[in-house]
Amino acid sequence: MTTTGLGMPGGHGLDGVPPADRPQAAKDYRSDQEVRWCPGCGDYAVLAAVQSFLPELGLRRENIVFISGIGCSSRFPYYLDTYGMHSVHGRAPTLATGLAVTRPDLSVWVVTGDGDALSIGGNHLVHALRRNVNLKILLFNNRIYGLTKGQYSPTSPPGTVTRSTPLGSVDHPFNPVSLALGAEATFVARALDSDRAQLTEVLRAAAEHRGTALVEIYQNCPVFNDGAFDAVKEPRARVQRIVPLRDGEPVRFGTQGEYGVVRDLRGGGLRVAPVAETGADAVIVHDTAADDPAQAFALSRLDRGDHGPVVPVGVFRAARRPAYDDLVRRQAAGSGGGGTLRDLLRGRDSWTVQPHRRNTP
Amino acid sequence: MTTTGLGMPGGHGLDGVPPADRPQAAKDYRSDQEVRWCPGCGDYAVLAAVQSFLPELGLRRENIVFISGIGCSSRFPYYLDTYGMHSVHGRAPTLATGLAVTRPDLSVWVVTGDGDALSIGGNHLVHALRRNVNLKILLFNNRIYGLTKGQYSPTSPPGTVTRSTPLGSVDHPFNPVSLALGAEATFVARALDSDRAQLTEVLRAAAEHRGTALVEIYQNCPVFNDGAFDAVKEPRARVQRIVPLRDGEPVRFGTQGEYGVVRDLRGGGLRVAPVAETGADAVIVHDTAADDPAQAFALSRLDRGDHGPVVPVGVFRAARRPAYDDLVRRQAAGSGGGGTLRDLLRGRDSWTVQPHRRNTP
Amino acid sequence: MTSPTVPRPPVRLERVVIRFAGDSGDGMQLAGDRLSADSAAFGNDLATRPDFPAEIRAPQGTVPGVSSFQVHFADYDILTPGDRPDVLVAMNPAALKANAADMPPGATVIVNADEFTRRNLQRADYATSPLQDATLGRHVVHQVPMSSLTRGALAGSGLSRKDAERAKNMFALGLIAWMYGRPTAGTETFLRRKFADRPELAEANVTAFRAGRNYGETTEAFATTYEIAPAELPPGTYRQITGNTALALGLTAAGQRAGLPVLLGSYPITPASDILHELARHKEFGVLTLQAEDEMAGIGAALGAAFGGALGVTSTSGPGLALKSEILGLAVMTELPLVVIDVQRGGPSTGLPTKTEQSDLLQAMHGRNGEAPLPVIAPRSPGDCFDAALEAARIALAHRTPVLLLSDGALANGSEPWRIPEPDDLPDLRVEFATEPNAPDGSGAFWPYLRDRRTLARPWAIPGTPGLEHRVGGLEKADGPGAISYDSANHERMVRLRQAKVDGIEVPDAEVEDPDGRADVLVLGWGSTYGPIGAACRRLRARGLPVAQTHLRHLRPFPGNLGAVLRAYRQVVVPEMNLGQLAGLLRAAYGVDVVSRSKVTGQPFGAEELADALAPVIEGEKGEPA
Amino acid sequence: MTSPTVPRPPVRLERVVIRFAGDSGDGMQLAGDRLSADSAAFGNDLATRPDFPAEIRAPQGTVPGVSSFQVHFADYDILTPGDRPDVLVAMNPAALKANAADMPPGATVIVNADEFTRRNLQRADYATSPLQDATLGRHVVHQVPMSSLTRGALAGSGLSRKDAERAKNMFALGLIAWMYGRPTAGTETFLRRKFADRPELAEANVTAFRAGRNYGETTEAFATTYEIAPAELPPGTYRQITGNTALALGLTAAGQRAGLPVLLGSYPITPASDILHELARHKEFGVLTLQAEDEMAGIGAALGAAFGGALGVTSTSGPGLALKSEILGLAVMTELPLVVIDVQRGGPSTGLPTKTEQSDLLQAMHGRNGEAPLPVIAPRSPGDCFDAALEAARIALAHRTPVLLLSDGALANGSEPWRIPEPDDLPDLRVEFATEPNAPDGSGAFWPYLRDRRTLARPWAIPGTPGLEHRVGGLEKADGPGAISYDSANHERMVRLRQAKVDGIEVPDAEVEDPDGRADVLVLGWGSTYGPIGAACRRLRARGLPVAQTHLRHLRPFPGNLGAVLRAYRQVVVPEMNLGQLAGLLRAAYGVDVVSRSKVTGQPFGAEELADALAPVIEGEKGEPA
Ligand SMILES: Cc1ncc(C[n+]2csc(CCOP(=O)(O)OP(=O)(O)O)c2C)c(N)n1
Ligand SMILES: Cc1ncc(C[n+]2csc(CCOP(=O)(O)OP(=O)(O)O)c2C)c(N)n1
Ligand code: SF4
Ligand code: SF4
Ligand SMILES: [Mg+2]
Ligand SMILES: [Mg+2]
Repeated sequence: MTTTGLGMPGGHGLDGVPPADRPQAAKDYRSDQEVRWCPGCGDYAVLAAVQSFLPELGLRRENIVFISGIGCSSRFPYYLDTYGMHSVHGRAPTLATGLAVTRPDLSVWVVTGDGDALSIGGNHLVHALRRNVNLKILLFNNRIYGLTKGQYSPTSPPGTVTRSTPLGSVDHPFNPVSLALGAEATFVARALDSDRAQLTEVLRAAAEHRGTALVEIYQNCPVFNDGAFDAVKEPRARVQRIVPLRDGEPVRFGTQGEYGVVRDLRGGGLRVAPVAETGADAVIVHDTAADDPAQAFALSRLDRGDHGPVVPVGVFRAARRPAYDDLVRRQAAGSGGGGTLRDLLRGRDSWTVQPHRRNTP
Repeated sequence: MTTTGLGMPGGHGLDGVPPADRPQAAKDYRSDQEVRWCPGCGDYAVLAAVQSFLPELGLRRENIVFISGIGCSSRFPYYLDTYGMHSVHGRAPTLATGLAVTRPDLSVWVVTGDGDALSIGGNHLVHALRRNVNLKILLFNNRIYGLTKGQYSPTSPPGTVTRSTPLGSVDHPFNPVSLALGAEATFVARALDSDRAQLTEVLRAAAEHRGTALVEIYQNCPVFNDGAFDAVKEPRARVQRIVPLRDGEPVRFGTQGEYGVVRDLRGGGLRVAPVAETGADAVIVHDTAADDPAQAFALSRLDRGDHGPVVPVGVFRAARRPAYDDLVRRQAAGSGGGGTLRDLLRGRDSWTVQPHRRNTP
Repeated sequence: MTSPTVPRPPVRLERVVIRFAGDSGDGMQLAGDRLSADSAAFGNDLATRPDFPAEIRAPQGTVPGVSSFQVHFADYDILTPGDRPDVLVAMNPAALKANAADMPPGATVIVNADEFTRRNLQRADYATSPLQDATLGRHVVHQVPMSSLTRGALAGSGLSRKDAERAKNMFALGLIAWMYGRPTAGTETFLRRKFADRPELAEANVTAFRAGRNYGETTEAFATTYEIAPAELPPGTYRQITGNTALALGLTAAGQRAGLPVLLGSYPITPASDILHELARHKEFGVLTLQAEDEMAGIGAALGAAFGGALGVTSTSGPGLALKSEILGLAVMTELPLVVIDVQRGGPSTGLPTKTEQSDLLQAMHGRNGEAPLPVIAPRSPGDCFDAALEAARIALAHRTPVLLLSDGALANGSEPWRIPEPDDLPDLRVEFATEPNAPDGSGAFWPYLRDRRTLARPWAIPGTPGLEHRVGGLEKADGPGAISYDSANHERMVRLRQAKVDGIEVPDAEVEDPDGRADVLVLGWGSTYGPIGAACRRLRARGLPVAQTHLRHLRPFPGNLGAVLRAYRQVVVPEMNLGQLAGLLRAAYGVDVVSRSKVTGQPFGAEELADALAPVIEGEKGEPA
Repeated sequence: MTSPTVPRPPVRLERVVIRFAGDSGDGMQLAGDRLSADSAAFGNDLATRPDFPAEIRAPQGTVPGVSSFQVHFADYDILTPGDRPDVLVAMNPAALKANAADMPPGATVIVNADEFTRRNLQRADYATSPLQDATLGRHVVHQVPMSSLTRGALAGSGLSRKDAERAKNMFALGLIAWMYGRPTAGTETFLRRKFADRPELAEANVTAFRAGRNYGETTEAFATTYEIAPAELPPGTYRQITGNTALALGLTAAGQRAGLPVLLGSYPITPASDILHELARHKEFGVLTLQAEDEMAGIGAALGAAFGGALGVTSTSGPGLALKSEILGLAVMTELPLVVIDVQRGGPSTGLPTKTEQSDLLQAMHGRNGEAPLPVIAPRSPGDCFDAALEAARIALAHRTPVLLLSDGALANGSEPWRIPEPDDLPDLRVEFATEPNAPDGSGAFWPYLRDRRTLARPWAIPGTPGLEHRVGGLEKADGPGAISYDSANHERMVRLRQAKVDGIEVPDAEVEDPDGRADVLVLGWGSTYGPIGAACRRLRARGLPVAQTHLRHLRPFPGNLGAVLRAYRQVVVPEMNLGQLAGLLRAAYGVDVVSRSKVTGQPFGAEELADALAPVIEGEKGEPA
């Protein structure tokens, strides 16, 4: 994977970040801190996937920064031997933005949870996405607040019984992919904690993307929301429910690809149909680079937040748009440099008082 | 317009709000405060439209509440003779939510600006939308911060030169309609300050909707962003650029309806085409009630935030989903009422200390 | 197995402190809770202190993962959960390690011997087994293979080995229950209720509990049992209550007594979340809870509801209070009733989320832009949280002001027996909404900022009231009519009126406890230090050192007699779990030279520790500053 | 038209205070700005005070819509924009109404007579015309039909009537320029530059300006002109500067002197926005500005940049500071350099956004959860904002701490001549980033919380530095290694270390000004009250009342000698634009009995008013508290 380039808008996500001088292994990214999640927590799987993926980027460890908010998942940076910051609840994207704008030589990652990113931190998330700051955001979605011991979150399905909703929640949840696309995201993907290969693929695509990349990771919380994703993870269900998205390919799934996603001419969106009925030509072809996010959005609606009827995973959108931080730097670079501090302080309307002048009050 | 009903999810927006006992006129809604916007400000037109629309609702003035944030537009409540609160920057939806949940007998309106709603207040806006609280949100979008004297806003097009962006802004803007649809909004509409009839029609639809209704109003700020909407307001341009959305009708526009919105089979979204070329059947039919917001979203992308190529106005979406406040109240109503405070305080594990027992320390 | 022994008569004790410690997953909180409940039911006075890590479940077997629960029960009225445990139940080496330093010489240690494996010792950073070396030389050590005994008891239950072992906390509880003659019916009923939908687990837990008791009875090692007689508590009906539950019940009662709906807008945060959890269960009492998207939304919803005539409440901890600052200012400006609860935890920033501290006092006082005064009150014990909630609601409703209630982690999760009040004895909090125009010029207009002459409160005119339509907001208001005013003189007047309104709130005088009237040193505290300060004063008096104690509930405004009280003593000492925040406020307000004794460890003061710190001040030369 | 008159010699004055007042749309700020610039160029010392409504443009002709600009210029070094105008230019009845009360007897009033129509009088709530009744009896009134004269002068310019009339502010300026012998080239150049792309407007404004001068020269009514000689200012090159511009330049200079990029993360808010506007223009000096989505994002970005090795800055006003509280706490915990600017305005809540106040001092000190100390400093005059910005950056960088700089509305928009420093004379702010592992055990590990022994600052190890990879965050840190620590003793140590670090920052001693050394009363202030207090002290001394003055730049930590200074005086008086916030802090810190003199009107103290308030204290019996 290349780490050189022009650092210009629309380039590679790692342009400007210096390459490593030696090959690395997953263990190079393990910090000396003991990992403190509950046994069986999905966070372990994601950590392992990231640790074995990072060497692939070929960067120097010191040029990688992970910034997190607050939540179980937000402990992530402690376990990675890179630079890191465990900030405050919901605001990691703001710190990451300030860092990315001033340091084009760093690869900046944000780790956040469904509460951190979508409840208290919703505003910063949507603004990072619209600005398209060169950040990679990993959103651990366990559909629950883990760290505060199990309240429902903005991604919990209606009716979720938790300590704060003894009679079941009544809120309609966000679909993080739809929300991101509505917020002008240039890169949105979804992955499962339990599928290392697919998660790694998505991480790779995110790292390559220049701009904000949002990766929603379905993450199991065995303690407070066990099995939240079983409906799509359970091996048999999986084939029938998971729609793998592959750029440039028709969107088909099922044991033999017997289902396809086709246009829903009544509703105006997309629907699932047996390919035998619709014919292969009716199946839409996935185009991550499309300028118009409409089809990616329509795909995101196949999962209505309740896994039903099917859940697309993979990269929904990976479109090109100049990254905010590149534009800021380009503007700064283009604004000359002729002036001296002396001139600046002097301004345009100065006058001089000569030593010899004297007046009396 | 009826104001009775069951107050049940999916009902009329004004169910539960008692009707007026006498007919009203616009002047009934004028407060004694002098209006303090700049001469020519678009806010005047919206105020006039609202003041002449409110009597039509047939409500008692005292059962109407307008809550605003901070900004020029947020002075709105002072000029209406209803109950009102001019709160803090960006957080009006939170106050409105608390009020709506506890007071089903009120018609609650939020007035906000593009900075108020989408910059500092973005999080509260998206949460109100996903919850579907029975609020009507009027978003005055002048694509500028008026009150703080003209900085660019999250809806300003890239390159906007303002006092805070002397070399032009580099942020990609939000499209408020797309953002709202991504945030699970049940009702989203767009109107122009300069078209009283269309604005009134949209206000009417919003008032009827049970749940959160977001109305984006293009509003001219003659002082800091004059003419921001001239491209679509100017009479000749208008016919070619404005796409009026009408439920159940094909989406056509132009002097003779010679243009239509059709599916863009390559990009997966929608595009504009001469009907003569595509045939009338290819033109999509607008369905505000569609469960799937995909088509409404695709429509919102016709305006890419820069009026180009065309700008749909009217109701994008008006779908049914139970309102949060109704659900909260229903849950409360259903949770019995048998218990007494005495029993509650006593709990399940109490014991009694008799007067006669004595021990020594 | 040892053979059955003839029971010996139990030894009488006044009090005992027992601490259960184990892994976060070992169920120590439950064991402690049940010991408390059974002791309460038995009639002891008691106080508890849970302590757990900030992680949900830190790595098994490590010191950071240790969770503990301390119970202090006695035959007299006690004030604290106890300084140091007389008995430590350690479920693994890490639990022993984490707690060993707290035990006084002679204390009893009961360990789950099964867990003292090489691997576990390593995880707890023990080079050699503390059961074999000199580590526990000064303690009475009982090695009980709790895991295997529990598994044994459950052989044939059909449970997996792992599930069976899970019940070992109940084994430990059974053993302690036997040693201290605790009633058992309560716990058995509780277990059957808790596991109602999994009867096999209910039976397994009951069996383990009984096995623990039987083990005590049949083992020579535990030859002695103890008796702690019921305490002489004022007659009445009692329950055990934590501070958070008491706050929630107090707020519910306040709504009922005010005849108003209650809206809690809250975002979860440790250690305040349980207030939300508890209130979420009281919908039938007109309490609505809204889990907001963040702290601003929580207080915003509460304030919106208050505008509509509800009792608006928001609950949080320090970082959340910081986020509420701006809207708190709006509440001050709009002069609407609001109760804001801050359950303080260790700071700054995320700090020590599960530990206790009193370091948000100055934030509560001053954490808003501009001159934005509001009343601040603090409860002193878990049960007192109930009364404090009612008092906060009373002030908020009567004076139309946000009120800040400062609880803390020790109160929130600590528990004590609480004498349940009769609802009719609770204060009457009814308010009158404005219904008529009030303009003094008789114009028939409504002036939302025309103040009550006595309280300086403005009228509460809620939407739905015809003729009183008006607008409020955060810009300065004209005194009286309430329209926006940029007038200089008006602003000055309003700033001073808002201050005067808060300063003029009537609060009870500070009461000083000085049993023999000989003290010339006053110890003054606020909040959860009440117990340790009281216990320390008892100890000091027992040592022959006279000392006076007063404890503040009202921190703003201060009690009217406070200046006089402070000046009546040679020396005033203020122990606080911060760097001396109240001490500074007292100096600023009264110009008296108070001495601050502060502790900022995330742990409450110990009574003995505090007594030792206070003694030199009292022993200092009379008439001279100590 | 009157006939030309022979010019009389101008009358010499030491000083004059001129106030332009008109509708928000009348261009009064511009007129005032130009008068200041021309006076500065002439060599007078000067100070200015703009005052405008919170609305962008309130309804024309009404009192709330009045905007004004006051200029004080003199032939000696002055300290304030002046208490009361010697000359009021009132462009309409509302402007007269809004300002009439401020004029001392004998003051000159120049009104735009064209605007005194029935309709405008009504709008300003005048029952009869003040030009006809006794209202202005004690003033010298000049009725000048400025609108029609301006229109007349521009007849034939091709401009519409409305556009032509717009230039009447330049007519007014021209008249004043003539009366006070101001140079005119500056304004003419300025106008041609400002309207470079609309030359017809440039010419129209220049013509109107000249017409105003000619009107003065040719009218008998203005027979007298005045001369105010240049002031004896220290030699050097000067410019006129507002506080906000000075802050922005100071920050830019700080970045240059530190050799670091500057990142300002800011959300617009009155009266702080101009800092963002100004800094947005200095990209070539390595200054990046990020208009954030809200205040949290602003400080978050600044802190993120600081983590990366930039000088992070965030600017706001009171309500915004409230929102930044939580992240400020994180900055305290992570011990990263950060400059936080609060340009204070009238509070609480939205308050009086365009007025000045000093009421955020306690918020700055205490508005965070937990014990979260940070240094607080305040500039004393517009030009001093430059030095204060450098000082804030110095402390932040050298001590690795967020620093709060408290400016206010009066400083922000007020202006004065500022002697431009040579860049090389500015302090050297270079910092050393950590580059090597530092673990004292020689393990080769990096300890991010190993402190510098002298400053207690921790190392600043920025990403990109090999071998120093580490993690920071808001949870309590182990002293030294910096890993998360829940240890009680460690927490106590860290809380006290953070406090000691701030307490130990070296700041210059407080300097007392007491010209004849006879004073036994000390007047102590902070921030923008420097001017009025200094002017009041001059007046008092002129009245024969000795008084000492000291002014604090450093509010936390206080100067080392402050306690001694305070105790050296019989009485200390603290004038503040709040309810006595600094006074309370001094009482708490030093146990001295300071007297607070506060004013909370949204307006600065007047020198005369303050002198009158101080005089009784000084006149009080020696040796007795006043
Ligand atoms: C300002 C603030 N408010 C609330 C909290 C309490 N809090 C910590 S994490 C969290 C939510 C965690 O949920 P999520 O982001 O989904 O992370 P998870 O623990 O599930 O990984 C909350 C409410 C906090 N730390 N700070
Ligand atoms: C907490 C806070 N931050 C910033 C401000 C300053 N402020 C007031 S209104 C506003 C933006 C106004 O823009 P918009 O919402 O678009 O309203 P408009 O004035 O354009 O109608 C800002 C930044 C404030 N009042 N409060
Ligand atoms: S609570 Fe859930 S999310 Fe948190 S560490 Fe435990 S299993 Fe993981
Ligand atoms: S600044 Fe713009 S938006 Fe504000 S009142 Fe004036 S014209 Fe209207
Ligand atoms: Mg979660
Ligand atoms: Mg706007």
